[in-house]
Amino acid sequence: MKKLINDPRAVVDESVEGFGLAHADLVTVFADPKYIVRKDAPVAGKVGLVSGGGSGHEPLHGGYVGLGMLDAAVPGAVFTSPTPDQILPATLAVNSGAGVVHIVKNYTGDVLNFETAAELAQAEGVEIRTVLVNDDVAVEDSLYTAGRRGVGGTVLVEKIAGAAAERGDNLDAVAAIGDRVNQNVRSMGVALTACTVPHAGSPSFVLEENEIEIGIGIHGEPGRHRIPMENADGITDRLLEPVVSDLGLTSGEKVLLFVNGMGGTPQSELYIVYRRAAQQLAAQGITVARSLVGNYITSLEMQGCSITVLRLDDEMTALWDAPVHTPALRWGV
Amino acid sequence: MKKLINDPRAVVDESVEGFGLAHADLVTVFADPKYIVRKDAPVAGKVGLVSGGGSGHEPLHGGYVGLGMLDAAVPGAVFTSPTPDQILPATLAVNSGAGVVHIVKNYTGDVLNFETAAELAQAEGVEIRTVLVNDDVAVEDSLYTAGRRGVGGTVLVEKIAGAAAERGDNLDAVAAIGDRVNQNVRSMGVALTACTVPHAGSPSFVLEENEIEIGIGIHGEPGRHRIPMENADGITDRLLEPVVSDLGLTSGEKVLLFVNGMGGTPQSELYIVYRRAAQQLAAQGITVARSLVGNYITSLEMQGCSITVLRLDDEMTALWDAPVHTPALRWGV
Amino acid sequence: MLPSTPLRSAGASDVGLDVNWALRWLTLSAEAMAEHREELIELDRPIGDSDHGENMDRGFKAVMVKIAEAPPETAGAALKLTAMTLMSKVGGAAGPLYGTAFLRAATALGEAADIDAATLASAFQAARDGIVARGKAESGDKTMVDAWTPAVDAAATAAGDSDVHKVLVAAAEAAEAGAVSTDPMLARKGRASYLGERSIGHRDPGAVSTALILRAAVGAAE
Amino acid sequence: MLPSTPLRSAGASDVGLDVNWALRWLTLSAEAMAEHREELIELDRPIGDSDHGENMDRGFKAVMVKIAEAPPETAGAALKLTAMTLMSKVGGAAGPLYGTAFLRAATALGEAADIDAATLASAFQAARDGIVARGKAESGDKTMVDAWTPAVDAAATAAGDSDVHKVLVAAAEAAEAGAVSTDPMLARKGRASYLGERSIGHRDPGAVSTALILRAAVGAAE
Ligand SMILES: Nc1ncnc2c1ncn2[C@@H]1O[C@H](COP(=O)(O)OP(=O)(O)O)[C@@H](O)[C@H]1O
Ligand SMILES: Nc1ncnc2c1ncn2[C@@H]1O[C@H](COP(=O)(O)OP(=O)(O)O)[C@@H](O)[C@H]1O
Ligand SMILES: [Mg+2]
Ligand SMILES: [Mg+2]
Ligand SMILES: [Mg+2]
Ligand SMILES: [Mg+2]
Repeated sequence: MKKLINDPRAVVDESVEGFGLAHADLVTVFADPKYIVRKDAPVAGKVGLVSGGGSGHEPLHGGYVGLGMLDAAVPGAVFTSPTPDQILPATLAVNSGAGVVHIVKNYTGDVLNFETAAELAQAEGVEIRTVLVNDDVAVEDSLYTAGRRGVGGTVLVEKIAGAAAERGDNLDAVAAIGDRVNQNVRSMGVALTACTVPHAGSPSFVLEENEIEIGIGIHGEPGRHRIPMENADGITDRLLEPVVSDLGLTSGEKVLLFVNGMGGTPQSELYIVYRRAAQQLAAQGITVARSLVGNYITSLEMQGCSITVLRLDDEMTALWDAPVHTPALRWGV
Repeated sequence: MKKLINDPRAVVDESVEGFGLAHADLVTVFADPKYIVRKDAPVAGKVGLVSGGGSGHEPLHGGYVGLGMLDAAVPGAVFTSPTPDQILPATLAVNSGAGVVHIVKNYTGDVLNFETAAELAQAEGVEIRTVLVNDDVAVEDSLYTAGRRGVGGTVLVEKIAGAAAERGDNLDAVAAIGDRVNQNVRSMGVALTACTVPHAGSPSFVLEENEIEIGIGIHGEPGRHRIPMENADGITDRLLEPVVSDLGLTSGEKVLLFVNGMGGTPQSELYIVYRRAAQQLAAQGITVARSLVGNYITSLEMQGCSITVLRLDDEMTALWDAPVHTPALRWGV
Repeated sequence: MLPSTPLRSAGASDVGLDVNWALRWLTLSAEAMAEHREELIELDRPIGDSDHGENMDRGFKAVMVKIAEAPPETAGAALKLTAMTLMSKVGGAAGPLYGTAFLRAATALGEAADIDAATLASAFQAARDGIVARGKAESGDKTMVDAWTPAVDAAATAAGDSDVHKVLVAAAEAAEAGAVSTDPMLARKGRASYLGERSIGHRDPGAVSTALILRAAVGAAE
Repeated sequence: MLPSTPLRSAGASDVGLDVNWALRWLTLSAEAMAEHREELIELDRPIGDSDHGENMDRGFKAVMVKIAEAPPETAGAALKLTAMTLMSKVGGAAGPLYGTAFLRAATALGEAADIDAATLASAFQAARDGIVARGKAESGDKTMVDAWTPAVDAAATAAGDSDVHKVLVAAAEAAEAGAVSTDPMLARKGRASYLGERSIGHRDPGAVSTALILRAAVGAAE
């Protein structure tokens, strides 16, 4: 394991501290319990947005704290959900009285910890709504399992719900638009290499030189199928097809196409994947109206990518275009 | 070699094509000869800015084409300088009559190819100035060698000279501010792992599990020293010290601190490096007035980072803050 | 894989369990988490995300610190402190689940200075029910419930003899067997469920940590 | 490492070189670049950026296409077409340097239908001077100049005999020895110079490609 770190157990502490120093104009970082808050929080009259999860997915979530997106982010240990004693103060810090939306990726740990924090916050008089993100088509959705994971769609939920909160939507409306994004977004990922959790010290799984893992999650957890290496176009087709069919996209619809890097894959390769995906969508009569390409929700240094497609309507498009000013996503301001 | 590519020889073609599709609102991509031009080029009355170099350093340079930065970028094969037959049409396409500045990283190949293109452009009546970037303190500067390489400082030269051109500075003034940035910027990098050039098929050098390469360039060319792995703080000190001392920074000065990822290193690690660098500068009474942390000039999937420090004055600071709207850098708009 | 702690032949069958037992239990649990940290990480690697050992070790280390700062005066208070600490330090799925388990057990113990066999068995039952209430896993879903449920059943049966030591041993042995029983299961809850068929053939890390904790409870009574 | 092409004993010492020789030279050069692509990449790996073989192969393949599209009528025209193509297809340091070399050589040949020994030697001289003018490397800097300079000197000496074949052989042999001579040199130009002392003990890839090209010129005259 070769990493630019000091003590493997201090990785999150030191990284978040550095993040706070680099973005002191946008965010305030609290060390213990650890959470990151928008500089001007709570914003009077505005619904607060809090997300969080295990660390190792940077820029998610801390990188999305700021105008037009999250009010607070709660980083757990690497790949480990944060705890209620972090989520609660973050929630209280961003509550202006208009209530707080928790954006939670659907993992047992995240769900349980946010659930507890929500109960505690409600006990303190804060109205809470929870938007659960579960966009990963690699996982079969079922009442009898933990259900689909939240992956790339999370970034889009945070941006669009964040814009709704910023324009003054009330608590239920912000939660509703978050849910609407979640219902219209699907993702699927691939790993070319594994990643190494600093405190674990060795890779989360082993891929042979000629193997890739289709349907990878963002925690170095294994995917659904392991197949021999293919070229970029073939891999892209494997990721895109289930996304499009699960969404039931048809000719004439407009989408946002998001090609996300897992952390260790160069941007040039993401554009090769984007090219194929855009061509395939075009061939099906689907218009790519908005695009996002880059490392936005990662798995440490994993090589690979995910493809996320969001069915757009006019309101979601306008909210996507609305100004955002965070460490990792910025436009219109 | 596991990469998200199709034909190793089509990597640049397909990647640039995907880039053009994803950013069609900002850039126009020409395929043969290959170059990328700002959508609204030539901008009447504005000095044109052209940069270029081998591919594999994305988002450099294509990602910096747009308002307030480059007018055109010329991508060569991976790690190979582009040729005059690309540079010339790019130069002509962005010439509004106010002349064109070539921003050239100091590598023999880049210098020679841009030199030829400049001659040809001048023969067609276009006034050319060249800003040579050579900020890498890992390489000893000498009249009798190829001199220092252009690395991280290039991004800052492109941003600041781009802002000067955008505000209407004339040809000599734009070149002068570019030179001023170059004179006040220094960088040094480290590799934890090597990268693999697609057409070469195997890593550019071999680092043992416990070795790192200090003073790495951005082409997978070996650095100056190979040392046993150290922790992030130790590595940061090794990179920062020569940068600060070569710049002759003293207490009371203001700087821009740029921690750059080589492509395969997670953002969380870059912030650990940033933290130490910011602390060390603060301890020396140097104020970090501006920051940039992320993958801005890369070496494919290499793991590692570089530290760049720019001594700021008020004008450079204002030009840094000026609006920019490119695929990879955007603010104020 | 599980350590088989040599048992002292049960002697003081009429002796109850007090706060000192609870503190020894937590101390031995913390030692077990530290000692088995790697093993739990390795179990979590193929069907999870390689953090269970790290999470549990971090959590129980924090419990030790809390106990040292303000030593609790009853077994119930000790378990409540443990619950709050695990809840805030473990994270992941295991944190809220174990947190709830210890909280419910603490409530079941109440202020009792001396825990008899029936109270002990009902505390285990409360712990298990708390986990099920939070995590909604059923038996056979390949989770820590598959260690807790047989442990609770065995404890209830053993409680008939009114011998706390027998209750502890029965629970620990059943939990250990329960952990082993997860090997062939197909995971339907937690992170392992994403693997579908590929989860078969691996032991559930949470079931193993449960067995370790219940085994520590035996050691604390020796 | 360098191929030693078996030489036919020089016979037609009074026969000059024409456009067909030039086209064969370029064809054999293209073949050599394809054949030695990997080797040149490997030479460029430790002291460069692993692309010299790829660059040269891409460039000479493009030369072959250009020649097929519009076959040049004189040796000078063939070399000029080569120069322009290498300039636009090779990139890196080698593209402009070889481009300049072939351009200067083409100028030196002029319209000559038949190249005599003296003209040939002076064309080599012009090529070398072009490289030095562009790249500003001196002998001993560990670049292609260390193959070209001995080749030019040997060609000048051999030209005294007015035997073009001898001139070609002398140039090729001297270039090959020159390439080998770069092994112990410390690089002072090009990418290898960044390595300082660590460049010692490696052969310069550009010097090797120069030797291959000059060896192809011999083969073309056989
Ligand atoms: N819904 C659930 N009900 C009961 N136990 C569960 C549930 N989900 C997960 N677990 C337990 O939690 C363990 C994993 O804990 P841990 O690795 O610390 O958390 P995470 O899965 O969030 O990384 C599993 O081995 C399993 O025993
Ligand atoms: N200044 C120079 N003068 C002469 N030859 C040079 C000079 N710089 C580099 N070279 C030659 O170019 C070769 C490298 O070519 P190539 O690998 O294609 O380009 P790059 O170094 O740009 O990757 C070197 O081996 C050397 O022979
Ligand atoms: Mg976890
Ligand atoms: Mg090169
Ligand atoms: Mg886990
Ligand atoms: Mg090279």
